[in-house]
Amino acid sequence: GEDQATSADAFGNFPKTPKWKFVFVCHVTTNPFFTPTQYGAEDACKLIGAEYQWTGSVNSVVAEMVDATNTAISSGADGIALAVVDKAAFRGPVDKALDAGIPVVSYNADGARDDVGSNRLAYIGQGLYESGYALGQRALTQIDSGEVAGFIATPGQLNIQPRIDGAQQAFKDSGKPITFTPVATNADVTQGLSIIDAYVQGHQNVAGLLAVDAGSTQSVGQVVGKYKLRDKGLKVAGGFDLVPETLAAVKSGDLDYTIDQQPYLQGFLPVFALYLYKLSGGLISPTQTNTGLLFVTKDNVDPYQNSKTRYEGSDTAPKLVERSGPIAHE
Amino acid sequence: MSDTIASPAATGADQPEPPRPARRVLRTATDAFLRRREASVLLVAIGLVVYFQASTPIFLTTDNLRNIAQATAPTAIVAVGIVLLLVSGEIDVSVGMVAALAPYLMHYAIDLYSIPAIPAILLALVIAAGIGFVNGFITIRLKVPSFVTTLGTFYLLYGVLLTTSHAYPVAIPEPTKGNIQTWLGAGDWATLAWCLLVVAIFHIVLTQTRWGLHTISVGGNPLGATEAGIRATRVKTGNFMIVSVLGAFAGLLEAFRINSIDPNIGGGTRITFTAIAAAVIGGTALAGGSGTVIGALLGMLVLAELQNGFNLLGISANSFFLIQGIAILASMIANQYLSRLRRAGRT
Amino acid sequence: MSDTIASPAATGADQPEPPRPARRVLRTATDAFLRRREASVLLVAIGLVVYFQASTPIFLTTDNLRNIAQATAPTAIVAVGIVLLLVSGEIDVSVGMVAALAPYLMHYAIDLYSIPAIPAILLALVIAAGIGFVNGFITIRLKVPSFVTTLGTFYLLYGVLLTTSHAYPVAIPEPTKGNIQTWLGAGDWATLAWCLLVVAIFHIVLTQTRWGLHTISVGGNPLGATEAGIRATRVKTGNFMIVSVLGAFAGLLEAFRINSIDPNIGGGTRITFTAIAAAVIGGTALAGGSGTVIGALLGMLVLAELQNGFNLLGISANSFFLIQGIAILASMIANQYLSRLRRAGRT
Amino acid sequence: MEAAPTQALRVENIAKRFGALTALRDVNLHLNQGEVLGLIGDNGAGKSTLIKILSGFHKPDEGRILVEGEEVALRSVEHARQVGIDTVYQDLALVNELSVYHNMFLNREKIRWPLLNNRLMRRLAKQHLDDMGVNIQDVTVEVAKLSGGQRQAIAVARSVYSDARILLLDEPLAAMGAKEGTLILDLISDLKARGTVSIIIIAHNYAQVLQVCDRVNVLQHGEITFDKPTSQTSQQELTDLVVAEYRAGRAARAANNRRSNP
Amino acid sequence: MEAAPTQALRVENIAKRFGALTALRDVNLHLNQGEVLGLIGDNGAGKSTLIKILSGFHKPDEGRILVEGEEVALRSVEHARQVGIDTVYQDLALVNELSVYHNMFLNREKIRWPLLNNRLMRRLAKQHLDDMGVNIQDVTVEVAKLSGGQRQAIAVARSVYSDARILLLDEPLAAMGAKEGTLILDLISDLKARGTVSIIIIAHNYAQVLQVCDRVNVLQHGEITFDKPTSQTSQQELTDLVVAEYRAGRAARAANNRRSNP
Ligand SMILES: Nc1ncnc2c1ncn2[C@@H]1O[C@H](COP(=O)(O)OP(=O)(O)OP(=O)(O)O)[C@@H](O)[C@H]1O
Ligand SMILES: Nc1ncnc2c1ncn2[C@@H]1O[C@H](COP(=O)(O)OP(=O)(O)OP(=O)(O)O)[C@@H](O)[C@H]1O
Ligand SMILES: [Mg+2]
Ligand SMILES: [Mg+2]
Repeated sequence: GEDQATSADAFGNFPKTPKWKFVFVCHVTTNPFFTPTQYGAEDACKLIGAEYQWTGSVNSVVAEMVDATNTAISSGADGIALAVVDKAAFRGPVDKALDAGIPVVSYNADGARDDVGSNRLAYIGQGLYESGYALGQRALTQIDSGEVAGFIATPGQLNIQPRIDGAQQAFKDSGKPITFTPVATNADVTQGLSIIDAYVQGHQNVAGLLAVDAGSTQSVGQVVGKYKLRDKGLKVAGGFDLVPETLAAVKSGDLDYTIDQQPYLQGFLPVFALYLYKLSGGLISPTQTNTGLLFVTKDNVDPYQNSKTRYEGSDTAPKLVERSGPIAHE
Repeated sequence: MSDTIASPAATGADQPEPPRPARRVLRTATDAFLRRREASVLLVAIGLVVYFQASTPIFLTTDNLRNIAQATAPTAIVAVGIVLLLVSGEIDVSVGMVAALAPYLMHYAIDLYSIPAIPAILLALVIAAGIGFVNGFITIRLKVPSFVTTLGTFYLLYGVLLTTSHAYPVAIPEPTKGNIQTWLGAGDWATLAWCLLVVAIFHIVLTQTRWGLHTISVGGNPLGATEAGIRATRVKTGNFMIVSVLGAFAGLLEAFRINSIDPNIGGGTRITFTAIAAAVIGGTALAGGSGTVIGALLGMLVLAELQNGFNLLGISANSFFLIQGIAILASMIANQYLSRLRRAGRT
Repeated sequence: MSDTIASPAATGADQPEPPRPARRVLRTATDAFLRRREASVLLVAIGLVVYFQASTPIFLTTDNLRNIAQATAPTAIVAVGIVLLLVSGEIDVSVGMVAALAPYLMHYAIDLYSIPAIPAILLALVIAAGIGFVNGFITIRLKVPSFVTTLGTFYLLYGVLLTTSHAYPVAIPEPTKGNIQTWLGAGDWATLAWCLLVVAIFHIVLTQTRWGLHTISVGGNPLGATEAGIRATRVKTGNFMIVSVLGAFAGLLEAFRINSIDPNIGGGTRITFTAIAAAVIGGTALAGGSGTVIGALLGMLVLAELQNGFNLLGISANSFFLIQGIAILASMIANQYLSRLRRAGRT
Repeated sequence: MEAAPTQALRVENIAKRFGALTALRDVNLHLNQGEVLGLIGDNGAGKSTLIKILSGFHKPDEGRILVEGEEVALRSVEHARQVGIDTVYQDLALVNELSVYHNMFLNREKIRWPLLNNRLMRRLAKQHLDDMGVNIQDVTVEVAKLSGGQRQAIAVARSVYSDARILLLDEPLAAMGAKEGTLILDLISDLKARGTVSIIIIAHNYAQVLQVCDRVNVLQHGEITFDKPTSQTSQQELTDLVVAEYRAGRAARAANNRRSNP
Repeated sequence: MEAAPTQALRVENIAKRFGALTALRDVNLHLNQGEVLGLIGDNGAGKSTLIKILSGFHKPDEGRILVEGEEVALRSVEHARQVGIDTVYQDLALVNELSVYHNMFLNREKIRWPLLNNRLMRRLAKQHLDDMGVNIQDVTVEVAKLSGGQRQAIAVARSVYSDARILLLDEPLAAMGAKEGTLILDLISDLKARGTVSIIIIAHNYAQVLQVCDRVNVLQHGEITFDKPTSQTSQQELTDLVVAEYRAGRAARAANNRRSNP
């Protein structure tokens, strides 16, 4: 998806610049979550005549990400956007990049809660841990006691482990008599479905089913529908991401909510932050940006379902999404 | 076959009195059972059923059995192909990608090229066969070790999958909804039925046909098989094609079952890895020359039972793996112990 | 060893005139090079260097060479162990977990039990050796196939890792910071230096010692080796221990290099998988009995070059796999072609 | 049936090199219709290599092969079989993982389409082994478990009971007991009597060779250096031939050593 | 040195079963100091099984083994070697992936600690092969590439040139050429002349057996049924022995068949 032009013309009100290359280092390069992120980066680059590279690790192997970052520095990248999924490992590479005059921002993940893990210029995104915490908090509005299971495809992997840790913390902080059990599913969605099915078989009176990755979330929706768990005392079911089956489950009421982390922004904004830094000779320094999260519920699921858009990753074509009517608010 | 008992030596082994008819029938049946290589894995699988049923009464409910069946079937189908290929002395690590790609191929054919459902499904299977053929060609004609060849095709297919699908799940094509989807995976016992059919067919192929005999020969003694005039190229390439087609078929079944075409079907190398594990647990040698299709099914059943049973018991994520690891080791040690007993106890 | 040429037959082969001294030395050197099994992979590795350097002048900069070295070294160290184990006829899929666990073991020892740095590191390696011993024991004494045994230990160790670490990365212990960390991974060329040392040692072990000869024997002809009085149990168990220790060592190096103890070092089965690929590319047979340590290093170098080169060229993830797959197939077909030329061209 | 005057097999100027080693330099040999030809020679003389060329396993570097007067370029073992050539290899070519009867019919399986006719193969296997005087309790046992002689018997039975017109037997009696060897030689005599099969036998036991062969060839230095009807030679002559060769070689080598290490 | 009156090896009531098959029922056998004992018998009689028991490879189900008057329970091949027993197996026990000289010194490698002394092994290997009249151009070649007889020569050299006190040779000459076979028999005679080694040879070629053995035992029905000094027997007697057995068996079987299929 890169622009084929060799050097950029002037775009809009901006001066002519070299064709800058921004490298995104991701911990799970092929994860569908980041499909819209890549579109966001691509669209931003198109606007300003830059190009981007999407690289890193497939299975959140930090060493591979470090290698990719080092390679980006060697190759003379003009800016780096980095998912800082480890609070120590990227300190050296980021410093090295900064020393080499390459601006670095973090996106999607920014070290640990107590330590941002690098000297990046700014963080653009919604924290994984925070989003997990939000998952739990939202569930707490519907549940006061009982058993809650949290499904995670690959325990220990840094793209999702912080989410489940966040959710667990939310329940702990609430002080309610709720037992939260993290349950491992599988990177293979088909296995995940069987595992969630089995768990539910063994825990007929489970009060809440949460999931922290796209595959597990869609499977939770399917299992709730299959056993009509809504009629059997299940109080809350929710998860992450917007794949078609998940949206269908939200629509049918099998899932109460799913969290949209607005991944498009996590690609679009870092490109602009890096671009403006380069353009202004460092005068415009990237700023902390919370890309937020959005709860998709039965009330607002329709536009997600009815329109396939590049902004959610469900389509490749750039097109205008029409909307009308009032905007929901508190 | 092959693994059968020798009759008593004529050289003076004292024969026990023949037992009375009723007991004799029973004993013959028991013997015939124990003589099978798959007997010990079956006993392990049964042992696990007993254990889990004792731990939780839900284990043997219809719902849960269906659940186990669905977790067993697709990987077992792949494992059947893997058994044939391992027996012939080769390996295929790309089959998981074929499983992921096949539903997309069907989706492209139907939704982009407006091909009707059944031909689209067949097309996906034919392309899979083509992939198997290429694997075979590069491995045998160009003499690249099959592990490396299929590692190459793994990445290649992964690239094709990602670039064409943008790593995003899509819905099952409309024209397949209804009967086709039900029969090809969504029906409660559909995957199991297909799995049993595939197992039955390839059990016969491996044990009762020339193809099977030649597969064992090229894996067991490649030089000798060639000396005997067996065309190793054809046999091995054929088995590569069988694996790919079965992989594609398993992928289609899974897509229909989970009602979504997802790039993570097969989980990359997960399905291959698990299929190899199932095959090896069932008694297939990684080094080639021997293996059983039914054993692979039982091996997969053992793995699925362990997964399902501990999930039923509600073991949480982190300790799950600990327990699963111990359980695998314990079952397999028991398995070996049983099969030693079996061999020693032959009459 | 073993793969050397036969001298001309006395039975009347016409000998060419001996060439003149200078050319003869050159020719002898070329011959000696071409005679080595690793020659063709080396040529492929060199070919890739030429290609990537032609595509981007950055490829051969010191910075980038260090990148390649750091990406090659840890997996190559594991691959060395995998070569020995594959040659002896066994496999270990748990080594990636040992790599992930070892830094935690060091961390627990130092930070929880206040053991000094060096003994703590040694303790981690000793525990790794113990894991290898258990793998060997279950495989050889209890006769569980090694793929299944190590699949069991894989899960078991994964469980231990997750339950003890809570799946959370921790910082490198204070006492190891400074010299230890620099020497054991963080230094620019430290991992490469260790890697070359390990390769050199085990190349000699495999080709020039009894251990190596016996390793080849138990893998090449298990029955024959036992008949010759070689203690297969000892040799195989030893090689299981070597793999585990090298895996732990690679894990420690990686932790020090990336300055973080991460539960995902090794990437689960990724490191095993890549190490096996490197070994097989380098000429090790999956079926046992033959392999080369230097070949595995070169195999890993080829894989790392491909990864690094296409990254330098700015290929993005999705198409990356496509290109990587094609590149692996093309290089390996070239490799086989070169090695056929090599064998045919022997004088 | 009378032996036709045509030659069942004719080999002209065959050469075969393995890298730098010349196994066969210039082999010329013929096998008459219905004849049994004994082929002898030192260890490593190239006898098995020649057999493997005739069976389509190796490709010769030079030379040509004529079967019943027609030149054929043997593409594969399968092809040679189609031409009517069947072989007992010195390494026996048994698949340890298969049973006795499957090995005995390997690649010539009895079929009841689409399945194997195991019952028939079992019966025939028992019968063949019986005819050869070889005692194997159970033909369903894996060949890996058999004794050396039992294994060889299976390989021999595989070819001898095929309907090949040309049989190549590479040391078929090496591991056979005195009794079993005698019975197999009888079988070969029977085949000869029928006159439809032409046979090349390699053996180191000259007594056996002389007992059953019509003609003897000696392979030395990659060439056939001796070709006489059995009636015109003796065990003594054959023995002298190879030992004389050895003595001469030894003397030459000794002289050579003296020259190169003065 | 004079042959002591003790027995080098004594085997009492050895039995060995493989599942339902009784390979050895009740074997009693002795080997005097410095003696060469020929062991003959049908294919599948159990000769190799007996050898593998004596070499520590198989464990007997019953019976005991005495080496130089001491009872030993052989735990492993390694253990048997320590006791002074070395074996040439019928399957040769060669590792195809290793070179000729490494095979020849397998598990008895010459060491210059910590490395192998390859140069010495190469030199000795060349020398041994030369003494046996076996022509192998290059001892660094892999044994997979050798001819049948060359392979056997390596296996034989491995044991014959060891310093074992008891040698068990299972058909050591099966694949050897006339010349090479003669030379190896000479070597064995040399060993015998020295009187320090006691040898059991299995062979199907009775002429060879009679030429070099002091005594002959016949293994039949899992027992030793015949034990005579060579001087008191002849090729004819031995042949009659096994063939008579066969004829009787055949008649019995025919009678049996008549009974069971009336
Ligand atoms: N595949 C091969 N590669 C290299 N050399 C080979 C190969 N096959 C045979 N040779 C060599 O060719 C020569 C002839 O071998 P061949 O097996 O034909 O001998 P032979 O006459 O059958 O001997 P024997 O009586 O011992 O069986 C030997 O020196 C052997 O080492
Ligand atoms: N590992 C085993 N498992 C089962 N049966 C075996 C095994 N080894 C040998 N046998 C059987 O034991 C019997 C004796 O075999 P053995 O090899 O000792 O015979 P032998 O006297 O050496 O014959 P030959 O002259 O053919 O070498 C045979 O019937 C054989 O099939
Ligand atoms: Mg030969
Ligand atoms: Mg024997």
